[in-house]
Parts: sequence; structure tokens; C-alpha cells
Amino acid sequence: MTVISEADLQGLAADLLAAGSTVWGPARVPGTSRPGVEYRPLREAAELDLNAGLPLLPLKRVFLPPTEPLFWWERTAAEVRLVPPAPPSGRVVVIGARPCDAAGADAMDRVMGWGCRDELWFARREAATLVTVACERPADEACFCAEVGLGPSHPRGSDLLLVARPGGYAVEEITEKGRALVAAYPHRFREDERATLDELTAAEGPARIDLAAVQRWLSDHFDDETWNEIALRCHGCGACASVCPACHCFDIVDEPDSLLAGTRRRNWDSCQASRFTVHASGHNPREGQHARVRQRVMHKFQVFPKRFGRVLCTGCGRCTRACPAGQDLFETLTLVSARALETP
Amino acid sequence: MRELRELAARLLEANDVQVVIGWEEWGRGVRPAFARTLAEADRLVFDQRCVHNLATYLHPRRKHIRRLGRPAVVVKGCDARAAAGLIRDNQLRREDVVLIGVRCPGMWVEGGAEGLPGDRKWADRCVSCPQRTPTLCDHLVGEDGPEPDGPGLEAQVERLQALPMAERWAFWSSAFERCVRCYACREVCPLCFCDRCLADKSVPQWIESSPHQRGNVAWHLARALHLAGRCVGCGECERACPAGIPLSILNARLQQSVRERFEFVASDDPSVPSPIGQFRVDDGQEFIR
Amino acid sequence: MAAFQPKITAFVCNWCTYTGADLAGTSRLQMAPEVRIIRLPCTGRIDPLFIIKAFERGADGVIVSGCHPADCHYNHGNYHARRRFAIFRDLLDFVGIDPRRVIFSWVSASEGGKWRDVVDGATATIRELGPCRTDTGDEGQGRLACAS
Amino acid sequence: MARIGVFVCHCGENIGRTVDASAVAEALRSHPGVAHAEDYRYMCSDPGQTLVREAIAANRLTGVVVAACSPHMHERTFRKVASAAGLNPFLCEMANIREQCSWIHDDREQATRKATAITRTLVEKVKANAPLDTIRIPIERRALVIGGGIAGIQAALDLADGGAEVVLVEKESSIGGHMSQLSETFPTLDCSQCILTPRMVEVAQHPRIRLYAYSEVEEVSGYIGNFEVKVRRKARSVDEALCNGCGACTQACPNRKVPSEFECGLGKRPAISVPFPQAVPNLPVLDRARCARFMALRKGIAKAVCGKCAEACTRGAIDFGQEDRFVTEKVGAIVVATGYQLYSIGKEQPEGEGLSGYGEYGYGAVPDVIDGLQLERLASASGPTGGRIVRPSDGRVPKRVVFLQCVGSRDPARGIPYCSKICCMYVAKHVMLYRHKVHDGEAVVFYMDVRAAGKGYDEFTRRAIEEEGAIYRRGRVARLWRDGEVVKVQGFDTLAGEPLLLDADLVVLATAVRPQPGIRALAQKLSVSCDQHGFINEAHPKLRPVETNTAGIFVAGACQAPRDIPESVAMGSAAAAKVLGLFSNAELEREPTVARVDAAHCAGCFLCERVCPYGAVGRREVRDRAGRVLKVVAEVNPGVCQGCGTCQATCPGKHVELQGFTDEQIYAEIAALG
Repeated sequence: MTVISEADLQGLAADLLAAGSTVWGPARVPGTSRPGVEYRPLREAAELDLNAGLPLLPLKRVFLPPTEPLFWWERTAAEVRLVPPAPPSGRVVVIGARPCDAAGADAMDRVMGWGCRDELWFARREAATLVTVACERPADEACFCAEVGLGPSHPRGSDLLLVARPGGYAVEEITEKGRALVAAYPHRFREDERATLDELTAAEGPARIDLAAVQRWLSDHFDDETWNEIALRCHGCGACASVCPACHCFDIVDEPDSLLAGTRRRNWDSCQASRFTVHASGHNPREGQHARVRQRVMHKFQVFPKRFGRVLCTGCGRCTRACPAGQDLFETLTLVSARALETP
Repeated sequence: MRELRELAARLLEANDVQVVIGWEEWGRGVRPAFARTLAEADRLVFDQRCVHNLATYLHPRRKHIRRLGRPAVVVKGCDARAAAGLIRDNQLRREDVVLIGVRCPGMWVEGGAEGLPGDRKWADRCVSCPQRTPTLCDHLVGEDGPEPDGPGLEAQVERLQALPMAERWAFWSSAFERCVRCYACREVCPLCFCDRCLADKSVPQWIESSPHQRGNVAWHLARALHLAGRCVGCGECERACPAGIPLSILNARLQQSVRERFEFVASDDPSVPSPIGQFRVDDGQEFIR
Repeated sequence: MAAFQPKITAFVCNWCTYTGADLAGTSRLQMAPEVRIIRLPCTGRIDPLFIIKAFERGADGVIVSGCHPADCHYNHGNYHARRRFAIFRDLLDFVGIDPRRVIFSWVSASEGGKWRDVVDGATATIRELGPCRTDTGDEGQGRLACAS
Repeated sequence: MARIGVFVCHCGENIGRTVDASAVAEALRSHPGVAHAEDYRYMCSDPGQTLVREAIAANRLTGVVVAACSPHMHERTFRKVASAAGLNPFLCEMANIREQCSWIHDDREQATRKATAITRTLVEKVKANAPLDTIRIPIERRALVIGGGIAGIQAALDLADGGAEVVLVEKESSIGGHMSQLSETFPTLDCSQCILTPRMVEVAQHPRIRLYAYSEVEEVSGYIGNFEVKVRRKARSVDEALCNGCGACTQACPNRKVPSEFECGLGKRPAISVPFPQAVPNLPVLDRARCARFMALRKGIAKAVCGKCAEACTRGAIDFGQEDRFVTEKVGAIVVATGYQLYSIGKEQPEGEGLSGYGEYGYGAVPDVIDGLQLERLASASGPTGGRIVRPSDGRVPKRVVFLQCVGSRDPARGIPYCSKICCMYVAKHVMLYRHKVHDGEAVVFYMDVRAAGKGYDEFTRRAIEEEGAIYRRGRVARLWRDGEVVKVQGFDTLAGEPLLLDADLVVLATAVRPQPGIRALAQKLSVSCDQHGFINEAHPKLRPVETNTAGIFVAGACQAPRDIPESVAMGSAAAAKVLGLFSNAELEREPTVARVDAAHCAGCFLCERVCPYGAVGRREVRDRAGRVLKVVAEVNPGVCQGCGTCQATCPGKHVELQGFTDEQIYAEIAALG
């Protein structure tokens, strides 16, 4: 079994940085109002902090930046000239991704490749190697990855999966990209036949939600009083979408940079924003917060599974942690699941 | 607690109100609750974890709350100031709501401090609170607690103000850089009641919606400016911010500014007009040549 | 390196400062050429958003000028403006944007000379402070320089 | 797609010398949205205007920028040209490349570059301009005149003679104002009443003047051309329709010891009285504070103790139960002519005015120290002494009268820094009146300066000194006090450099002129502004002296500043002329650069209402189809709005837009700089 020590993992980060790669990993952020780590492009390997639990914000910004240019334009009296952005280049390695984040990126691959292929997304995906660290224990009671078909050491979306052992990690090579990384830095890894790769499981009992039942109930209950109840305390702030590793709605805007030139950009957006669906006429088909809360649940647990065969949720629990009003997605799912099982 | 629950029950029973907005226990602490039955009223709680500003639910924009009927809302000092702000700015009629004041002991937030249970400390804003016990209320319940202590927001404002300008810029530009423009700060703000926010207006686009430095600086300056003389210091914006931008410090600086320049402190007296929208002939103009 | 040519946007009221600037012209007072005037009815119409936007669109400095207190054509637009700008200035200072880049002044219709002094003074100040840049942080294109 | 025309003017050499106008036109020609650009030597000349007009038609232009002089010079000219070519005039803008470019720079290259940038900025603005239509407002051709002194009388008569209906509101029971109290007038010494009373009678008899005496303006709403005024008609306790002014009630009243306001306390009147014999209207007022019947009622004595006046009245006109009544009048214009009052040197001063009294003059408690109006009453043939100038204390004829000018006036320490203007003249007049009546009397005048600018004014003061032998002492009086029979006056003659201590029999103080009490409350009702002393602000100190900043409201006489009679009359006539000018139009045309609220997004916080200097913002209920109120939004009255735009800068969501200076237009200008 391949293993890597804590020191070597940091060393690997240092090697990659020295070789000119961009290395992302959980690191402390100064100047914020809350403690914890975030995925950051590391300036030095020592910033890497793998013991501070689940980063506050998801990994998705590595592949889908909060804002990115789609092209630049320049106008003259006669024409409009378009300049596309240079394709993302250079190797990116993420060290210390969590399984729920890796799975989130994998879920978003479905959408980004559906119909037309999102070149910017896939260029970043292909340039990146995800070195995931399995969770030894849930970050807190908001975690529910096991309930959505994943788990604390689920390999989906990862290239390498590290599972903690005393002094370091056992390394499972999931993809070719992962294997290539190990091969490129052999001095950082070693073999240890005593090491085993134990699958980590959530310590909970039997599954509390039945995803199939949830999907069924949702299909039949678009108009239901339950939505009003669920949405009562929701402010529509959209923090849930910002912190979700799988939410991917975006807005496209044109911004002038000077009188006759500007940028078309793609920016994160959220279905929870009250004006998200406002038509040019002023009509809003999703008038009312209950409609927007419903939209989010429907999309993740009914529409997405119907189209792609899995839910658009990795159970990271960030939406519940981030909600300033105490909205609890798992609670909602439990409720829906129970309703579904009550009414066959 | 008993006092609060009994009062809520009385109000519901008398059909004086149809919903009491307070707090309830849940898996991760406490959260806003909407008690419409006596059983629900009996689950209401109030303690140092009840950070949420429930006056936000009184916005005219919260149509789904209005549909529940006439509300009673449990208010701490800052929440009462927010309710007063809504009344002052014609967003709420006093007679349309019953305000249940609680003698606020100050809120606890994450972070270790001596003498408090667990990994807790007094919220900075509560140390700086001008008035924890509301006067704008129809009922007043609860008991006074010990005086919160800690550095308070002013200390943080002073600390930043003492830095060289370039370091202040470094602090704030790196904070604003983290903003993804989810506008959670705006949506949870009890005083951000515009039907359509300036930031959502695209003709013209004063505030670029992109979360780059240009757009973020414009947004945060405009947000802070619009709250000058209106912010009640409830800290909801900062609490809601998924990126942890220390908005309370920015707000506190501008409230200091209106206090020093215009002798205005946001109180829970809705009859005192906010300083923006009026003037004094002898307002200071040391910056104008 | 070419000498730095600052860009300065001036927001002025129609009745006092704009007329004062006209008077400076009628009096043939020579002044620095970097200031571009945007005429508004009253300082009361001037929104801090204008100033923010001017910086975004490449201004290195901004002048805001209108009628002296008690002289406002609209009675008290300038008093409201004064409050707004006082707060705005405190805010700029607090987030570390040099408030010297925003020059506030009262220039009456008869103060052509004062307008010239404001223009020349602002130009000198901004020249000393150097260029002001705003950034979108886009990689690879180098279209906008980083904040300096 | 915008098709903008750019017209660059050389203004002969004025622009052409430093700005290469052809290069500016050339640079703009390739600017997106510009369909036509050319330069010409004199764009404002007839051929120049023709060129613009023809280019608009030939190129189907959607907007025009004339790069030339200041918009203050020729914006109107070129907007007319645009209009003549069928283009909305508000789609034409001026780029100021003369006053703000060619005249202030000498480097041709730099100036040309700047002129190009200025023109481009306006091109970008005009792309965002919207066609605007002139606002037309109907005009109610009736005027309200507030105050029935000489200024108000003059205004009312000129208006009525000019064909307008007039409502004249006077708070006292008779019109006439302070002029009716004066004995003679400077500089002609003609009798005040003799020239005034015929004018008062004219008012009363004029078919187009409705006089509300003993009335006050309670509320004013509306705007130019369309004001609605609520007038409080105070209860006289006399039925105006029945009373024929015979005076029997006055004769019958047993209480004859009420100090007369008209006589400045020097004479007495009954509890029911007319202020003076020539009063217009000649109707008495029952002073309920002094009437025995009402005093008894207040003490709880139910039985009516006195009713002598009612018994004496043969027409049954006395109405003890009368109450204040309210009438509402619709008017198109308002003239404010509320006049003045004299400053008092007393200890008690009105609150909030920053005034203080004169302790060194005994706070007005020294007998035989009177003010100018009191001397007028003493000198008046119809006054309490029948025209004999005597001491109020003992009725003796004073042999030495000391006059003090500038009491309060020009004394910032007392709160009045301004000159009261009329005192120098009336003191000279008082000296003459005194000397004409007391031939052996001595008149001493303490003055700071003698300000006698006016036709025949200086000659008048010279006469007082040279012919009447008045002793003018330059200096102020430090102290005066009672010493036995005389008033000691301690002063200093700064010209002679000698201290003075005089024994005066009578001291007359020329106290400062102040606006009437209640002026600030009235100004607030009218939405006009006052200066720090309470005088109504005129719209422009030189060019708009009788207009206020609120359209449709004018000002005349001493409520605007200290004024003498000729000036008050001139202002009354001027205000009347302005009102008649306004009324000569069937409709009022207003620039459409006014604010407009986006009701769909207005959150109804009404900050705009708070900041509007003109009270132009009102509230409107938005209802659904079933008639339920959905929300209350702000609404701007285009007739009242003057277009400052403070509302828009204040509105947090920018849901009120100033037409002609919209956010989109300003944004475009800012963007054009980048």
C-alpha cells in the first residue's frame, strides 16, 4: 500500500509550487469574522492546514470562478471586435480536498458536459488533480454525505484519496492523473505493506432518508402547503447556494471597461435571489420565497436525478451551517422522505 | 422563559395576534420560530444564543410572513431599533405589530472567553450596544444579565483607523476580494427594504454585479453608505456573510461618523428622524474648501 | 516615462460653480487642462455613486463643487449634499482609499479665480498622489493594472 | 440606433484660435453613433442655424450636440433650432468648448484634445436623452395677498385694476398696517393718513378684491397656478353682515381702560372697538380677553354680567357665541406682504432668534423712554394727545428730546447685525415734527452714520440739522437711567472726542426693524425660506427681488428686509406686475426637467419627501383591481418640482429620476471619460 507522511505531503505541495504549479489547499484566512480554513491558492506549502475540518466554502471556485471573462469586445464606428480569453493553462493540484467537494465537482461535470460542452470548465477540470483527504469523523452534526450515497472516504471525483493513519496517510490511486502525480514525485511516497485502506463509514445507523421516495414525493407535490412551512424562516439570502459544492447557476453580464470596450463575464448566481427569474416584463414566475426554496430542493432531488441518475447534493451540510435563519436541508429531506413513506 | 411562553400563549389565545415570532431549539442551537398554536408557543425560548434579528420578518417584502396574520415579534434592543427603523421609514405601521421586548443579556458567539460556558465569547456588538433593553415594545419580559465585556466594535474601528492608509486598504481589499456577491448581507438586513436594490438595477449599472475588485468595492461602499444613520448594529449582515467579511466594523465606523458629525444614534424611538434627509446649516465642512 | 497626465472628473452645479467656471473662461484665466466637467442642476443631485463610477472608469481624482452654504439655487440641496459627502469621505478614508482624491469645494458664480485655484490645486494634488487604478483581477490579459 | 449630429463652432477666433474645430469634428465623425459632424465659423449665426436645421433633416438625426459656448449662452437658441427641424428640443445638448476650454488654455494640441473629449462626453449623454414635453399647468387667475399694509394694499389694487381677482388677508381688524399709525411721512412731510386712507377705501370698494380682515392664513397647499388656501376668519363677536359701523357698542362699553395697541399703549380703548376712526372695514372687534362678560364666564360666573354693547346695538349685530370660521380660496399666485415689527429692548425676547435686550437702557422700564412709533402717535393729530408731544409720565412738554439711532440695529451682540434702513430718515422727521411743535425745544440725535440715500433724503436730513437746529452727535449711548424728573443719558461723541452726560426730558429709541412674529410659521406653510433673521428670502438678491424660491409666491415690503414706504409700494407694484405677467398666460409652461417616480419599484420610504425643498413630493396609494391598497408610493408634482434632483441622490434604490439629468445620462457622461 502506498503511503505518504504528513511532512511529505507538505513537501509535495512545496515541490509542486517550486515546479510552477498552482496548488490549492485548506489554509487559514486572516481578516475574516469567523475562524476556520478555506481552499486557497497556496503561496507556500506551510500554509496547508489539513486538521481544521471542513473548509467554510466549497472547492467549486477552482473550476468555476465566482467571476470570469467569456470574451472582451471593442467597438469602432464600423465593427465590433471580439477577443476570447486565453484558455486556462498550467497544472493545478488540489491537496486536501474533501470527498464531498470532489463529488460536487463530479456532479457538475454532468451539467457542464450536457448538450454543449463548457470548454472553460473542462479545461480547468482537466488541468487539475484532486488529492482528497477522507474525513475521519463528520465535521459536525450537519454532515449527511452517507445519506446521499456518498461517504467520508467515497472516491467519486478524486484522483488520489488519502486516508489518515498515524503520522500520515494511506494513498489510494483512483485515476490515471492520480497515478501520474505519484509517479512524478516518487520520493514523497513510499510503500508500506502493513498499511491498509479501510473504508470509513459514517457512524450513524440505517439511512434516514429514502432518496427514491423523496424524488417520487417531489414529483407529485409541486403545489403543496408544505413548501410554505419549509420556507417560512428563509430570508432568500442565497448563502446556501454560495457555499454549495454543487450549485452552479450563473449569470452572464456585459461590463464596459472603457467607452468603447468591455467584457462579457460569467458570474455566480443563485436561484434563491428574488430577482433571479424576473422577466423583462416585470413578471416573476417564482414570486414568493416558498417557490424559490422549492426550486432548490426540486432541482437537487427531483430534476437532476431524473436527468443524470444521481442527486445534486453531496451532503456536506454547508447550506445548513451557512444559513442565518436555521434552514436545514437534511431536516427538509427527512420530512419529505417521511411524508413519502406515509403516503404510498 | 415561562413568562415569554405564557405571554405568547395569552396573545394567541386572545387572537390579538395570529403568530408569535420568536426562537426555538433545534439541532444546531436556536433558530427563528413562528408559533401559531399554544403548543408551538410553549416551545419558544430566549437566551444568549438568540442572535437572529426577527424584525427582518416585518419587511413588507416578507409577504409570506404577512400572510400569517398579525404578528407579535420578540425583540432585543437591537431588534427594537430595527423595528423603529422600519416604522421611521414608513415600512411598517406600529399598530400592525405587537412587540414583545426582552431584557437582552447580550449574545454569545464562537470564540473562547473566560467565565463563559464552552467555546463562547460576548459578541462585540453587544459590548458596544447602546441599549439592550428595548423601550419600543408593548410587553417587556426577561431579566437583566451581567454586563457583557470585551473589546467591543469601537476598539476594532480604532485599531484599523490607527493603521496607515495603505494597510487599511490592504485589510479591506482582501476582505472585499472574498465577496461573491450573494447579497446575503442585504437580504438579512432588517433595514435593507428597497423593493429593488440599486445593485440589481442595470440601467444604468452603477454597481457592477461581478465579484471582482471593482464591483465589490462599489457594492460595499454603497451598502455601507445606505446604512449610515440607519444601521442598528444587529450584526446580521456579518453573520450571514458566507465569506466572513467583517461588515460590522464598517457599519460601526459609519455609525461613529453620524454620531460625531450629526449627533445621531439609532435608537428605538421611531419619531427621531435619521440624519440623512435632514441637515443643519452649521454642519461641519472642514473637508470643503 | 511620459509625465503622468491625471484624469480628473468634476461634478458641479449649474448655478454656481458651472457659472463660475464660465466666468473663469470669460476672464481668460489659464488653468490646468486635465479636468472634465459634468454639469448637474445642484450638488444635491450628486450621488457618491457618481464618484465611485468615475474612479472605476479611470478618473484619478474627482472634484465636487457647488454653491456656498445659504446660496443654493434650490434653497438647501447643497446642505443635503454636504452631509452625504461628509459620510462618504469618512468611509473612503476608513477603507483606505485616499480621500485627498476627492476634492470638495464651494465656488460661487462670481468666483472664477477660486475655480481656477480649485482646478490647479486638484491637478497638483492628483499629480502627487499618482494614478488610481481599479481592477477586475482577470488573469492573463493585463488589461487593467493592479491597484497601486 | 443613435444618429447623432455634431456641430463644432469656431466662434470666429474665440474657439478657433486655440481649438482646431475641424479636428474635433473629424475625431467625432468616426465615433460610434455619430451620423454627421461638421464645423462652422459662427454656428449661432443665421447661416449657422440653417446649417444645423438642414443637417438634422437631411441625416434624420436623433440627437444634436453643438460644441460651442456655454449652455447658459446658447442652449435655448439651439434647442429652438432643433425644435424647428422637428427634433425634440431636449435631444439637443451644448458642449462647452469656449468658456471651459478655448478661453482657459493656450496649448492648441491640448485644448483640441480636451474639446474633443468634452464633445464626446455630450455625444454620449445625448444618446441617453429622452424627448421631453413641456409641462402645461392651468392657472387660477386669482391672487392671494397676505398682509394689508401699504405694500399689500398696493399689490392688491394693482392686481385688481389689472383685471385679476384678489383675496386680501389681514390679521388685524383693519387694513392700513404701520403706515396708518404714522403722523407724517419723510421726505415730504405729507400726512400719512391723508395719502393712505383713500387707498384703503379703494380696497374696500373694489369689485375684484375680497377682503378678509381679522383673518389669518391657516394652511396652504398646491403649487403655482393652483394653490388652495385655508383662511381662518377669527371671531369678532360681531356679525359683519349686520354691523353698519355706527359705533354705538363702542360708546356703550363700560370698560374703557384697555391700552390701545394702535396707540402703542399711549391711549386707551374700550373692550369692543375699532382701532382708529378710518378703519377699513369699519367693524369693531370684541376683545374677549378684556370684556367683562367673557372674563366673568371664564371665572365660572354663569350669569351674563354685562351685555351693554348688545343692548346698544340697534341691529342685533353683537354675537357673543361667534366662533372662528374657515374659508378655502383657490388662487394661482400669492404675494407675501406681512411687514415688520419693532425690536423691543426688553429683557424678554422671542425664543430661538438669538436676540437680547438692553440692560443699560433699563430694559424699556424707564418712563419717558419711548420708541419711534410711539412718537408718531404723540405727534399725530388723531393720536391720544391730539398731536401734542408730551411726556407719557407726567404730560409735560419735553424741552430736550434725545434721539438714539441704531438701537438693536447694526449690533451683532444683540443679534441684529443689519441696518434697519428707515431710522435715519424717520429720526430726522421726528426732529422736525418736534421742533415744529415745540419751538424752544432742543433735539439731540446720537447716530452711528447718517444714511440718507434716496430722492430728496439727504436734503431732508440736512434740513433737520441746518434749519431745525438738531444737534447730531456721532456716537452711541452707553447708559440711560431715570434721575428724578429727567432721564440721564450718558454717551460719547466720537467726533468731538468728549464724554457726554445729558439730562433729557424724553428719549426716543429708533429700534430695529424686525419681521412680524409668526413669519417663520407662515414661511413654512408657504414653503418659502427665511434668512437667519426671519426676513423672507427673495429668489435672487438682484435679478429676482420680488420672487421667492417657490414658484408662484412673491414678496413685497418689509417682510423681505427693512423697507420704507416708497420701496414697499414699488415692491407691491412689482409683485403685482409679476403676478399679472403669470396670469396673462392661459397655461403655465414649465421646463420638463422635473423628477418622476418609478411607482413600480418605489418602496415608499419617503426620504424624497423629506429632502424636497419645495414640498413637491406627495403620496399616492397604489391599488389592485379590487381596490385594495397595495402600497403607498411617492409622487412628484411636476408643477411644484424645480428640478434640483436632491430626491434622486437621496433615494436609496434610485427609483425617482430627474428628467434631463437621469442616472443613465450622467452615467453615460462619466463613462465617456474612460
